[in-house]
Amino acid sequence: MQLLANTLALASIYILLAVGYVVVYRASRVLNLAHGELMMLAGYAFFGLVSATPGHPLWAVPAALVVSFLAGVGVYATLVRPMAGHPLFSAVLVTVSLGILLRGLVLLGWTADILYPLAVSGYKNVPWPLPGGAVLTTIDLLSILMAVTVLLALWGFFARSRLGIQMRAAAENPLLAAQRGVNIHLVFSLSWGISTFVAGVAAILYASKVRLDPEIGVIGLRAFPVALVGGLDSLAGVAPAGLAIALLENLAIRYVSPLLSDVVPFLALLVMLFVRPWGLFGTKEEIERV
Amino acid sequence: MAEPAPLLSIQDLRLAFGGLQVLAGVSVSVGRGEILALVGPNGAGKTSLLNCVNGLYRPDAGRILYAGEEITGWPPHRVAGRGIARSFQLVELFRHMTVLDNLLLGRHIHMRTGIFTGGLYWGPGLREETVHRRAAEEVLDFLELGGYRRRPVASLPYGVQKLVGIGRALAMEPTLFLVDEAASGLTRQEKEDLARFMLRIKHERGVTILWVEHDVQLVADLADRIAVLHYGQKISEGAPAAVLADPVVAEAYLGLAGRG
Amino acid sequence: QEPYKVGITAAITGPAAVEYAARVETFRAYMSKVNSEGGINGHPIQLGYEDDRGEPARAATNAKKLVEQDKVVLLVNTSVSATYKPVMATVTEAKTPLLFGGGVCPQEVFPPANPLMFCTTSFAAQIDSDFAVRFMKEASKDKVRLGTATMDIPIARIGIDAAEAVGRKIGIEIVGRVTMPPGTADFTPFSSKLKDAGANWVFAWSPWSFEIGPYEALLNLGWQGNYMLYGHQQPIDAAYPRLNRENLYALVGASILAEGLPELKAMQEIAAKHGASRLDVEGGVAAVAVHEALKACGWPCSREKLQGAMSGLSITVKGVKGGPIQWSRDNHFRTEQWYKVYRWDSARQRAVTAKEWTKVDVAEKLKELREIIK
Amino acid sequence: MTASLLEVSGLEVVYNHAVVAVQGVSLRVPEGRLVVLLGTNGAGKTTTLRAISGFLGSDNAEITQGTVLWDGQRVGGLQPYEVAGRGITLVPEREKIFETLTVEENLATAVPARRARGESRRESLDQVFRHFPVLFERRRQTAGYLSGGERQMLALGQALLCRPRLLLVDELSLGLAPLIAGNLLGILERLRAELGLTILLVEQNVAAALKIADYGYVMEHGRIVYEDTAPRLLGHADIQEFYLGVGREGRAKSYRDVKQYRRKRRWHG
Amino acid sequence: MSRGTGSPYLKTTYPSDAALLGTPVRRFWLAVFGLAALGFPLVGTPVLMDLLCRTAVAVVGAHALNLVTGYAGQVSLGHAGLMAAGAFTAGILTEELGAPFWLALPAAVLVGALFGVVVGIPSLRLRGLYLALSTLALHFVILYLASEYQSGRGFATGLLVPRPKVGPWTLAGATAWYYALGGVATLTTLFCLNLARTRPGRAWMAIRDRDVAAASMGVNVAAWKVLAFVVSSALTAFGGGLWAYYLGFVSVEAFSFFLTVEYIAMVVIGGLGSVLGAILGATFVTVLPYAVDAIVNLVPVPDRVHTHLFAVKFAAFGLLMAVFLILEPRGLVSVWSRVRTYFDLWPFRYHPLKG
Ligand SMILES: Nc1ncnc2c1ncn2[C@@H]1O[C@H](COP(=O)(O)OP(=O)(O)OP(=O)(O)O)[C@@H](O)[C@H]1O
Ligand SMILES: Nc1ncnc2c1ncn2[C@@H]1O[C@H](COP(=O)(O)OP(=O)(O)OP(=O)(O)O)[C@@H](O)[C@H]1O
Ligand SMILES: [Mg+2]
Ligand SMILES: [Mg+2]
Repeated sequence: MQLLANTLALASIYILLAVGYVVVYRASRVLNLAHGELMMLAGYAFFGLVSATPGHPLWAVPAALVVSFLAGVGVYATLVRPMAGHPLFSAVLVTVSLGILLRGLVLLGWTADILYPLAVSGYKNVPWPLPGGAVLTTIDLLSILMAVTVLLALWGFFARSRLGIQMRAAAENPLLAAQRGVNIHLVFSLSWGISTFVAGVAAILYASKVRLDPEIGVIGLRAFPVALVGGLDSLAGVAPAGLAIALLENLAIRYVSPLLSDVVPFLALLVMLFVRPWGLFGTKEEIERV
Repeated sequence: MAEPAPLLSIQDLRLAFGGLQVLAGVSVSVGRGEILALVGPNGAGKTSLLNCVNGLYRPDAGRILYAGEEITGWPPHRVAGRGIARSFQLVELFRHMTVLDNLLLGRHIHMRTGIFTGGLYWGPGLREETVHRRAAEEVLDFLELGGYRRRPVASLPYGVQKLVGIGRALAMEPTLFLVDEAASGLTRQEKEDLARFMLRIKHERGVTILWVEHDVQLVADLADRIAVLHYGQKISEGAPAAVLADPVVAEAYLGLAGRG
Repeated sequence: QEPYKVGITAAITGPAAVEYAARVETFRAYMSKVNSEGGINGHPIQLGYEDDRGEPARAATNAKKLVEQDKVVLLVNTSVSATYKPVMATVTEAKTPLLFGGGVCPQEVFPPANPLMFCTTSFAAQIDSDFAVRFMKEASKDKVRLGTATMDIPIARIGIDAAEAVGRKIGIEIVGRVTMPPGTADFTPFSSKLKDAGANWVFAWSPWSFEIGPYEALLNLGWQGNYMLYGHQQPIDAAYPRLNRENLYALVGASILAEGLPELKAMQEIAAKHGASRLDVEGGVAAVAVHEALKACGWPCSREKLQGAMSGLSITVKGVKGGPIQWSRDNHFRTEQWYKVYRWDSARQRAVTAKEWTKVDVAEKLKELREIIK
Repeated sequence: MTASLLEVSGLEVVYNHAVVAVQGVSLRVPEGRLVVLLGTNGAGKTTTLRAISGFLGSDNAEITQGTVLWDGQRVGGLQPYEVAGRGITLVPEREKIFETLTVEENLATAVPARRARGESRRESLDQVFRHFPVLFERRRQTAGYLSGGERQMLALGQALLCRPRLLLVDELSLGLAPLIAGNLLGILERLRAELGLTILLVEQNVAAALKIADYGYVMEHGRIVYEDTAPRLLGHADIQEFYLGVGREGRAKSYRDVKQYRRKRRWHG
Repeated sequence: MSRGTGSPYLKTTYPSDAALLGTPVRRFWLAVFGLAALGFPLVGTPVLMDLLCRTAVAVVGAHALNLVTGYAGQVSLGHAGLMAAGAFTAGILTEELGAPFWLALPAAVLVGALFGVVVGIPSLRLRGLYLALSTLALHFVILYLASEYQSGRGFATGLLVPRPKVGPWTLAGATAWYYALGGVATLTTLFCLNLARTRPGRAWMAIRDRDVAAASMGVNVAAWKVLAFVVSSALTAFGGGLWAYYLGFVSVEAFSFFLTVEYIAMVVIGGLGSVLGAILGATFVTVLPYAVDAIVNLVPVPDRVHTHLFAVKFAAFGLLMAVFLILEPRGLVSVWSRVRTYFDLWPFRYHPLKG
């Protein structure tokens, strides 16, 4: 039971992070390797806001999310937009550089010390016993709730507007999409904004549950296989992939070797990739036809 | 009186994608040294047929015999190794390579250079490069592409790219040449050049040609025979004049424009 | 005045900065205090520092620069254990003394010590573990069912191996062990494995995040057992009041601020006065050692002379450690190691002593351990 | 001529900061007319059309001189989607469809430049399917697997859904079977009449194109070398010989006649 | 844009047309460069020499990555793992068997080639990022094995690798290393240049550009893909071996994923699919952090805030890299080719229209 509870809690964080990769990738085929650092930045924004306004911790949550959204749009406008049409590799590397830059800035602003926003806010993360003897904390429950909400909201958003299709079109061939009247820069900024917004949600939850330091960005890297397994351009794939990886990870820790916990799921998924080379729900990106 | 065995003989070829029957039992053969034109409406399955011969698609049923040998289901590189070259409808050149490199790649099957000889570029590696460079230059000369030698193909106009595509196939010194819409997008004048090249390829190099094309006049003038494909089936075959006069063909394929 | 040149390569940024940045700051603050008081034998200390980000390749370059180009008499390493080998390779070629002042003490400083290498920090994976395990057995009325948690770096694994071997030897039941990969995001699955294994004690010996992370996850799971970790002074000082739990034991080789000792307060003031935003005791101890070593070396001080002086040095840091750090010819760790165990008293809101300073004879202990672990 | 909807003057385009592809090109397309652009390969037709519809900043191509006036306003430095938003839609020569999307999704990407009079999206879609029934049959298929001709139909369908005022078509009958190609020219002519569409066409089926066109330009080596009304162009001797294949004697030439292996002078890049 | 090596009309044979140093001007500049390189130890400080030696090692690794990613178009994230494989092979053979370097290095190459087969096989089925993921798996597996070896054999902080010895002579000292590594990097460069302009290079590029068409031209796509991985991995492992000998140690922590990122940065910043690019990129990425350090150090700051400077350097490094990529997304070779075009065309600005 606890195993399932752990799986759900871990999966929800993975899902919240993986969504960000998917949304940006879907719209621009850019792999945002600064996603973890952008998440970290949102965490620090949250911490900064919580400490700056003592006594009003809840107010800091939407404020941090807005900052996070704007950060995403800003990153697109300043760093990614100039890369349009250039080799994707370069764009990906720009995000890597951005990650380094953000880590440096955070070090300057807050030093490398570990911070605990929840302790500052005065709230407590309390365990809730569940039927079956399992335990989840308030924040675990909140993350699960948020993951579900975010997925439903995005799904609704993309299903209702034609934006989803336009994003994929823009990703495949920005010039043609533009010639068809798609405002690609709007589409791209929006996708970056959404991506960092959701990362902000993840950051607030994670920093409240575990900790905040300039290195929490690495969990962004751990959510990356989730996005791949689901199919990098598929929102629908994120949920099953997140659950599957979290479950495999928990199983590996418990029954195989904790040491291999980050490798075992990875290997298992590779096996899956051989069966479905484009991810669980992804679309084939290359057409073999002449 | 025994007919000479055809170079390529396709027997009852069938191919489907999901529910879509692309080839529904097509039989066609191409004699040595002839130009057989394959025409038909869009989506009739012409390109798919070439893809089957060439090994890019694996037919669901049917046989493909080439020079007496069954090549059905062979991988493309093996088919190419037997001397079957092809050009593509959407060009499919190596966009970031130069024209010369594209042609030299056509020489791939005739070369032996491996990692060590290539890496040394000395002795056998160097000699082989020289020999094949000469062959590639001959093709450049033949197609009058010499001036583009060092240009990356992505920067060439469409018409030139079509020619490079033909050159790349010619560099393979094929016995059978599968041509997919070489003339689309060319002006009349360029089509005349193309016609000249194709005739020379046939006569001087003795290459057998299976040619998919939409320009009816071009096909009628150059082909020895025409086969018409319609919804995956062969609806007519024979000498150009007879086929084009066939009312079934006129209705399915030519419409009004054909007679104009 | 011609200065004493000392070089330091440290993980000032990068993933390990959490551990080391404060240490370097304290070290530097102490050095500037010495200089402000007129230096040593009338000569100032010139500190050259380089950031290695915890990357071995950068550490190698830093060492080369400091040793070959800047010609320092002493090189200090305040970084992750991965940087040790490249730095060692350089100092060995150039015959320069090397002080590990902040990270774990490597094999090379224990007897028989490499003549060039010295260590001031308290972290000694195996001996620490041995002491911790014995303490648990002693402190608990019930039978100890021990779970262990460690980060997946070779040196930490060696420490935990020792803990388990000693535990088994003295009749402790080892119920589970989790080795956590460096990128671990969520400690809950690991902790729930330990909880479900029925551990009533858990011992962790790792970089700080990997000690406190599993503990908090255990708390979230409603676990009630006792947790013992190596008490890195700076973070444990912050963690005690924040968590406010009585079952968290910290094994230390140096005092922590939360105990409220006047000597540490004074040290903190010195650090603050010279620009360190926070005090890290291990950084301070390393600085005192360098100070003492240079004093003993006199002027002029060559690398050779310094090494000789260090081999017989005894450093006392009052109020910080239970006893002196004493180096001998073949033991550059120390001849005796002192330990103390804290726990938190939530009624009084301060750290209290669970076990007073206790001496361990290093040479003997090592011999004993070698037998147990085999 | 009436006031022109599109006026290109003195256009110069440079690729890679080094290669001039088009120089001093000026052309006018009046409202509601159909204008054809002829020219040998490499003449710069594609480049001209792309310059009008806008390069994406990164194409390594730039307009170094000249202006493009659309309805009296400059569209020179605009982003392609802004150009599209003003009612200029291009059917490119290559990469004209989104290969990984299905046919239906391809059609859904088009953003109409203007509200149609009382016509819903559904209806315009039906209209496209009426013109190209094959697309309806293949609507759920991934577009990358379409045949060459089907791609062209899809691209045209997409373009029509943008409800342009000016339609730029690069190589209209590229890869289309004669039946469809003939129909298509008819469709264009009808659209022009019904919707007041203005069209600039690059087309190799010169005879058919000139029959429905009003005016034509001939490009060679990056410059406009000749322009005239369609009927006059049809009658021009050089056009007849080089674009229509009519021999000096006024008889249609056969492709077999080229068998003498005559070498023609070529201007290489 | 690749351009002619001088005018073909002045050449009388195809080899001379294809020659690398086809013109006297090129020969002249190469000679100047060569002399400067040979004479450098006379003026270089130890840090500069060390930096150049590390650049030389990086050049070998960058060439290797460039072969598989730049030429054959197969993304590999296993680079650090493969370097580790080479470094550990060398380290373990020396540590356990006392093997001399002339045995250990070839062994490293062999191990690399074997791993190349292992990573190459997924490439037959997976593409792009998904392939990258499988190569990343190899990285983890190799590091896991290495780390087990390290803790299993009690080398917690890594293994020391002694200086290579030939008979009585030991390779030691900055100058000797400089010449040795410089020579190796030059030979590797030549090898890669030659591969790129002969049949293997063309086959790889064809697969990168359009594999279906390549297959139709008779290229055995599967075999050549795997071969690309094998050659690249062997060369990578060789680079790893050099690394181990030069730095004098091996340990798992030295081969983190970040090393892979650095190598990818090298080939991208240099310009993918260009031998010159790999060299320029390797130099840029190796030297940049130190250049940043040097520049930041010029700013006088009070002693007490000195430790904060490192965060500034860290951030500045990221910023500079981002700015460079935005200004030059096609890499250093594109700067190079622009400069050349400029001089080729001078006094004109553009190629005039022909015809
Ligand atoms: N790999 C594939 N997957 C799915 N459908 C395919 C595939 N290849 C071809 N088709 C379908 O098969 C039909 C025949 O295609 P093919 O390319 O052979 O036509 P064609 O005769 O060459 O037409 P065109 O003259 O337009 O090029 C088309 O409707 C196409 O959509
Ligand atoms: N990306 C590019 N880089 C460099 N030069 C280019 C590029 N694209 C086109 N060119 C050059 O610009 C000139 C005009 O090309 P364009 O494609 O406009 O001709 P076109 O008239 O459309 O020819 P076609 O009928 O063959 O399509 C040619 O000389 C071509 O080589
Ligand atoms: Mg076709
Ligand atoms: Mg064109």
